[in-house]
Amino acid sequence: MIRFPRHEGGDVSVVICGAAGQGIQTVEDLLVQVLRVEGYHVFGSREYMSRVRGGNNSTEIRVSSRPVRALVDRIDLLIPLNGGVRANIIERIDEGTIIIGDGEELGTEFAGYEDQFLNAPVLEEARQVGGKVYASVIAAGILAGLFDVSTGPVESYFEKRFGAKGDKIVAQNREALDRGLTMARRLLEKGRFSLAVRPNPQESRIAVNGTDAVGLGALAGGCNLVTAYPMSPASGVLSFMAQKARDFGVVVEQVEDEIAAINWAVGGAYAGARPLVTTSGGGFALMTEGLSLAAVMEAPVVVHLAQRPGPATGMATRTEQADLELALYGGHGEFPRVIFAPGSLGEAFDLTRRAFDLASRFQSPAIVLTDQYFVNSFYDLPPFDVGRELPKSYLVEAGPDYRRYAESPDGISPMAVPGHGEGLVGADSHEHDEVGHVYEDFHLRKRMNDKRLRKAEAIFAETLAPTLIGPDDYRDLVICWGSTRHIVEEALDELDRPGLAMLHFAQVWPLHGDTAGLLGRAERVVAVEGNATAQLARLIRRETGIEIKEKLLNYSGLQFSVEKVREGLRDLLS
Amino acid sequence: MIRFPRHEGGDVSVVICGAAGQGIQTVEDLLVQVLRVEGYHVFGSREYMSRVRGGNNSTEIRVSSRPVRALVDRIDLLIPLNGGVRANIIERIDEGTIIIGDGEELGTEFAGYEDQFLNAPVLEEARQVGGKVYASVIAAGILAGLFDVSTGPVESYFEKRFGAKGDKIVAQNREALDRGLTMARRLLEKGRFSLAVRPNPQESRIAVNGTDAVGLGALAGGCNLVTAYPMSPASGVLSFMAQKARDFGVVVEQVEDEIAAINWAVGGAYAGARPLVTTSGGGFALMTEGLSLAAVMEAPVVVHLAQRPGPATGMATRTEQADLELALYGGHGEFPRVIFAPGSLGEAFDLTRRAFDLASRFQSPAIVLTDQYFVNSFYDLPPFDVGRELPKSYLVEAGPDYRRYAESPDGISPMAVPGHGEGLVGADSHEHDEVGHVYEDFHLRKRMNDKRLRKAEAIFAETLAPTLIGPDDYRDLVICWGSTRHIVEEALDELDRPGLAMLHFAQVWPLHGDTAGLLGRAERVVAVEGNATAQLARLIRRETGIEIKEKLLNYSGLQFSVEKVREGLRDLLS
Amino acid sequence: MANRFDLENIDIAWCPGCGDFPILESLKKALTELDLMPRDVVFVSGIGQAAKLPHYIKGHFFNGLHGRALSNATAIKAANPSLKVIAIGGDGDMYGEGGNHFLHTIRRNPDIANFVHNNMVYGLTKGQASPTSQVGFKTPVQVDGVFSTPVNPVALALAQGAAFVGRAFAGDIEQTKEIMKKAIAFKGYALVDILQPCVSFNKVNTYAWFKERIYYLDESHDRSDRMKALERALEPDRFALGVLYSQERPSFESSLAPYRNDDRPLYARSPDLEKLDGLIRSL
Amino acid sequence: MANRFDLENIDIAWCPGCGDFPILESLKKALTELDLMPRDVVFVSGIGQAAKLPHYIKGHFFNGLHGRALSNATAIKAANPSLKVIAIGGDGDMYGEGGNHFLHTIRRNPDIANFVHNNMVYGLTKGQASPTSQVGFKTPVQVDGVFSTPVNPVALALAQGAAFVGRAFAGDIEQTKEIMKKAIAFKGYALVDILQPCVSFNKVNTYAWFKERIYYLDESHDRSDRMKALERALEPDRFALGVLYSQERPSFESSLAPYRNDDRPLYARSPDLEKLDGLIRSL
Ligand SMILES: Cc1ncc(C[n+]2csc(CCOP(=O)(O)OP(=O)(O)O)c2C)c(N)n1
Ligand SMILES: Cc1ncc(C[n+]2csc(CCOP(=O)(O)OP(=O)(O)O)c2C)c(N)n1
Ligand code: SF4
Ligand code: SF4
Ligand SMILES: [Mg+2]
Ligand SMILES: [Mg+2]
Repeated sequence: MIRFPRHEGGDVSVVICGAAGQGIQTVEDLLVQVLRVEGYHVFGSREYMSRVRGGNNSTEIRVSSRPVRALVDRIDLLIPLNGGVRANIIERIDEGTIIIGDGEELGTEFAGYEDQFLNAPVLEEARQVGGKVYASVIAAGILAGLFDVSTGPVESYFEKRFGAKGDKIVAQNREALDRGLTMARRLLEKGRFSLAVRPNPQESRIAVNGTDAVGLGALAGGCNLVTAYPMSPASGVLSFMAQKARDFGVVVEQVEDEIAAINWAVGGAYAGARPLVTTSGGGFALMTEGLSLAAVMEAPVVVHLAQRPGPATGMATRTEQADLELALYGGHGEFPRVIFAPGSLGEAFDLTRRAFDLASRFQSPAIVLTDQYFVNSFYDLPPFDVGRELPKSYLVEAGPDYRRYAESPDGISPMAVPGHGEGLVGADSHEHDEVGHVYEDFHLRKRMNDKRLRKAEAIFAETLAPTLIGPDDYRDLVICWGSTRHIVEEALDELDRPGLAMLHFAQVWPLHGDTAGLLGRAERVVAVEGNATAQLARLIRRETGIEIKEKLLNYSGLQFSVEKVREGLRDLLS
Repeated sequence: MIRFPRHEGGDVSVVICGAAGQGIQTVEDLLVQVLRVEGYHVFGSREYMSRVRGGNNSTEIRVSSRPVRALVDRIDLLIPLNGGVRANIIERIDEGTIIIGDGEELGTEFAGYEDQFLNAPVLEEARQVGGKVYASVIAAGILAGLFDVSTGPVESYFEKRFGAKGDKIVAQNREALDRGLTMARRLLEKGRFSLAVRPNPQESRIAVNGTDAVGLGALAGGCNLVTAYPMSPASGVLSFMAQKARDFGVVVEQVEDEIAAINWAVGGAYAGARPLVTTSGGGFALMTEGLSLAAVMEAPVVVHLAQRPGPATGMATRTEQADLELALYGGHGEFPRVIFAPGSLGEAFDLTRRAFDLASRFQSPAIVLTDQYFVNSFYDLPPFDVGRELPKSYLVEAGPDYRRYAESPDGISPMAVPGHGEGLVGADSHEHDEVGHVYEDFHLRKRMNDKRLRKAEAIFAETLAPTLIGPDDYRDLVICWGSTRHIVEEALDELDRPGLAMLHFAQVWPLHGDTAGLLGRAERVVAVEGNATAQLARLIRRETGIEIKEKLLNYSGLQFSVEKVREGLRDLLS
Repeated sequence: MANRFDLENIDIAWCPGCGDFPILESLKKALTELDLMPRDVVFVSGIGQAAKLPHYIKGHFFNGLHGRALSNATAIKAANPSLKVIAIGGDGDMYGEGGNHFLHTIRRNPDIANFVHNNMVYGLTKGQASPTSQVGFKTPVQVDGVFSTPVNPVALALAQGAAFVGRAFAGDIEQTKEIMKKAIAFKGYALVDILQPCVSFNKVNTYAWFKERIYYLDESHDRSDRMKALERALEPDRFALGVLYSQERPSFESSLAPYRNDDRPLYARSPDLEKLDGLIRSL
Repeated sequence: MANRFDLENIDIAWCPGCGDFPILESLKKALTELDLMPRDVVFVSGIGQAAKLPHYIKGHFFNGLHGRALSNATAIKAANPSLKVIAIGGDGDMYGEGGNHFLHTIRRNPDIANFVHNNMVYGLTKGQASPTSQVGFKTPVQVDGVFSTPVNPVALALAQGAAFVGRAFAGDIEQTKEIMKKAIAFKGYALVDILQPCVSFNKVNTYAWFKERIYYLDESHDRSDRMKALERALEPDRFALGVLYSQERPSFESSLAPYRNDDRPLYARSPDLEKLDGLIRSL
């Protein structure tokens, strides 16, 4: 008999896979909501193909008594809703995996795994309820049953989700669920596995994904103008903001292309809005001219850049961390910018809010770099702290002789907007005089370029230090950035090697002044990056001279798993 | 009496300035053609405002018995065609400058310079010839007279230039010129200065500017498709190619925007054309998504990126070297590329040709990085050597089972084009299989990404070494790239310090493997760059770990002069 | 029925019931009836559900960036005028991201056929409004419904002097095929806007919805009268199908320098080095 | 004559005789006659000779990138609907690089006036063809003359449902001013395509050339009839001037969430933190 969790205090990793449009999302939703209410900790992550129907997608849900926040390869329970399970799932089945599926639907697909396969005639049952569409709810029922959830939360979930569709729908879903619960009992009775993860109720937990965290951070930062052209995996933030537009007074416009998106942002910022654009690499590439405009106009804009694999269309619904250099150098000419790469949902909220603050304060572009893995992954955590302080407005009233680009020691000129105060407000894409009028003078050019670049010093002073996790007196140091934080953290936990620590960069530009010192203290440094050329390591060398020779890189389109980082580091550090 | 050249064997630096549309171009043309035929060496460089009429622009022409190829601040003869001379000219007047101008037109503008000012009633004479427009030809005549040119070349110049406009025009111009020649005699008779630079006739010299050199190199490289959206300072190459389109069988299309330009290039390359796009920083920024497309499709495209100061519109007709990082990192995802930055006209020809060869051979984008100073500067030199070898075509015929992205040890797949051979040819912006069809597989992804990135090794093997100029056993080393080559060279000549050498990078990516060794041999290294953040120095540090602490940077909108480099280095090296 | 343009062993990523299937069917039939072979044709597309089509048909293919297919296609045609070039895309692809290329390709008149699967929605990115979405159409982004007036692609093409303008309905394979044949055979830029139901994300503009509003132009329609065509194009709540306008004028390629007295495609050429040497020495 | 929109001590970079001067003059007069003050107005432009105008008139100004003024302008209006927003540019700026924004701004109908100095050439970059250059127009790039059919901006706007479409001639300050006044006062997107001679680079479409081809629409013209307006717009070799079409419909800003029951511009607002806290706790 296989026991889950495999280790004392561990989690159970459930993977549900099926065709697009087949309801995996429903299973995920139901499970997460219900398990969370029951007091479990949950983590979830999706991988899906670039299609609307068919194919095969999967969701991993880890359920635990302790917080879980990272992707694992390990599959404890695999629930294939239909055939055509893809290699990336099959490869992850080990001798401890239990597969629960409908033999009728799956045919011989799991032929080699008879010992681990438990037949659950989901399809037949679904047909009895009213059609194939109920298969996913039945599957959810099975899982709910296995985790032994109480009926209260399930009922309220159904009410919330399907209530509007009428009693019949609610009833049928309820029936499908009940059948699943019953099947769960029968499956357990077979005695092939047991499931003994215990809930650990805590006060007020929320469960959000990276998209929500970025969106909420934007709202907290005072964002009131969102322009975007839909692009995976960045459009979630667009929908999120659209749905909050009325409640929070946000102008949300899906524009005709990415160039419009960034140019709206710059125009809006000029007029006093706090704009956000959300896009992915290809869209960002198109925006770089506009980013340069924001820089020369000193208009505060925030860009959410959710990375996916390139070049070009690449893998539209997959993940990668290969646009750091694009974010850093995109746009012609030279100008300061800020780039955050949150590693946790909390950081995503805080740093998106901070991006609005810094953009406004330094009148320079700020970029929040996430990726598909990050925006589509969720876990439970305490509610973000909104605090009581309103986002600071750095705007001044324009006096009669207002000069938009007045010289100042730190390069920051008081910013006014048209209509606020008596004065006139100008902005110009050319090199300009203090009022903002184009004026060709070589000394002026130098002065203005210096003024803009000088802001880099003020920005540098506000840089966040990378987060050191592990012993202070490390000998080996793993560096990483963005979405791999929790993955590396868990891998290091598992490795449990003395003298091994990690350094996570949630701000990748500018690099904090301690970077060289922190790296210098290590005997060995390994860079873990989700790209093929170790972009952060190269940047670190450029800035500190320190060459990071050991690299663990991944650019398969899927995020690193805890196991891949663990084993990769084990090899590199042995 | 002031003697020109100021030093034995030196050159005479003539600066003509006047409003846009006032005929400076004519003076420049005439002088250069005529002086060159006479056997002088000439160098010319223009700086001009972003306007069509009015303002004040200038051309510097250096005339010498020895080759001259760099911008100087020194003005020996200043010919202001009208008032409103700008500070950048006035600042360069020294006690050895002779100003020849029309007192009537200039009023009190040169009030402080009575001793150096020679009145030449150009306007009155022009009116007598037939109108103000002849002032520029009279000025040209004065200069021709001062240099004592023979009438033959002048006559043939007029015939060529104005012949089509009819005898009257030729005659009036001729008269204007004669008046200028006469004025020259009178000016010399005043005995305030003498001019004793001697011609040094050499066999077959041509005089071209950077635009011509790039255009000719493209033709030599087999370029047969040019797409562009006009943008200073890159549009010269567009016009050049348009004018040669018939003779050389080139498709030249001015498209609706830069995105179209690059996407035409990729489409054309797919079908077997050898495309060139020409643009400046802002346009290039818009093209970066398309560059990424070229990379994933492995379509050979060449981009001419003529830099000007940014950010955004910046200074549209001025110069800078601040888009190296944009050229290097522009585009999302990771892919190899080649970047040349020619320092001489010969290099511009050779490297543009080479860009076509490498792009075709490695099926990777190649970028030729110039700047406004470079494309608008000319000098005389021996004709470019076209040779006898036709540009190599790397195309294969498509067999019936042709696979566009077949695996290969060096990552280079045999390239076929539709219509050549039996097979079908595919190209895809997604990650794809060997045939080119989109296919979501994580192992395939890795293989294909590796295949593309592997080409970087082959490209690296073909990297050109930087050019070392000066003693082999240098102690101090000046590094520079692109258009500053001759400027730094002349500055070093003038400094004439033992143990001082320079290293010029005409290929800035990849960096040649000798770079670290060459820099390591120096006790002190100074980077001379036309930008504010020392982009090449940063890149060198990233690639070699060597930090270049001493920097001489210029981002005023005007190129470095020999004097500025000389004095800057003198300070830094003292 | 087997067709020479069938591609074997493919996994079509479209949703069952999608209007893209009959469009693909119509296209294969049209090409076959025109007696073209896969190696004669280059299918060019951008990104979107419609833009996946080149992966589902036998031929040369170039599947480029979202919105840029017309730029790629025109250059392919310019590089090798002997190829039949067909540019395919969705309404977002061609009229949203690619709107500027659409406008300027009409002006240029390259000899390419342009088939736009107009489903009035962004399919691939899961249901946002497209430039042709009807006013009031609700989506997760357009939560209060679409506000902007939809693009009228047919009217736009006509107003800008397009040489061939057609409209079809995916639900009618026979007629769509006929219109496609005319567009492909036409020498010049030929737009066919194809009304296409998206069964997953557009629950408003369904097969039934379209069927109620379409009608075919009959013989009495004068295809050489631009104003008449515009009248049809601007009818509210009705969609005239067929060839609205068709009048040949010189195609873009015919204007190009390399083909004045030489038919060879560009790939088959080399520069005239002697001439180049002469040019250089003249400078 | 002094005008409250005069800007002192400026060096105007336009060529003497350029049609841009009378357009500037017309605009200042129109604004003054509408009794607007410089601080009420934001002049938004891209890059080109025309696009320099905001540097020559008193008011707020935003001189952005080539081709993008309509995007900037719409966002400015959306961020602060109390501002009068006027977007200015050349034919290359608005119909070439900016073509896609032009098309989609028409659809959106923000309350901005859009004045396009249509000189049928690229002035600032020294004489290449523009999207409105006439067929046959020769330039250093179009050495064999322009081949493409020119953009017909007025027809395009009409075909896409523009709410206000006008055309003017730079040479006639009085009438241009009147048309501008109507456009500025109009609540919604108002295009005025202004025929503008470029004395330096366009030796074909001169003041005289235009004068021979223009005529003003008279009272009999029905401004609410789109088809009639299109007929005017598509006349070959003639340019009907005046307001071709004008029919108000709700403006883009009126659809925006923040202004449903709150008039304050965005700069004057802060997020409702309590509501946000509630939202977060509900997730
Ligand atoms: C530059 C860029 N922006 C955005 C996207 C994302 N994207 C892919 S397809 C698509 C729209 C699809 O709609 P449509 O063109 O109408 O095609 P459909 O799927 O409806 O057939 C978008 C926005 C992209 N791939 N590239
Ligand atoms: C992205 C970009 N591409 C190209 C340019 C160069 N450019 C500046 S103005 C202009 C065209 C000017 O023509 P038009 O818009 O008609 O204005 P005009 O000068 O005729 O008034 C171009 C191509 C630019 N500034 N930015
Ligand atoms: S999402 Fe719509 S357009 Fe796309 S394949 Fe499905 S039904 Fe067709
Ligand atoms: S170039 Fe033409 S448009 Fe520009 S200012 Fe001169 S005359 Fe006017
Ligand atoms: Mg669509
Ligand atoms: Mg123009």
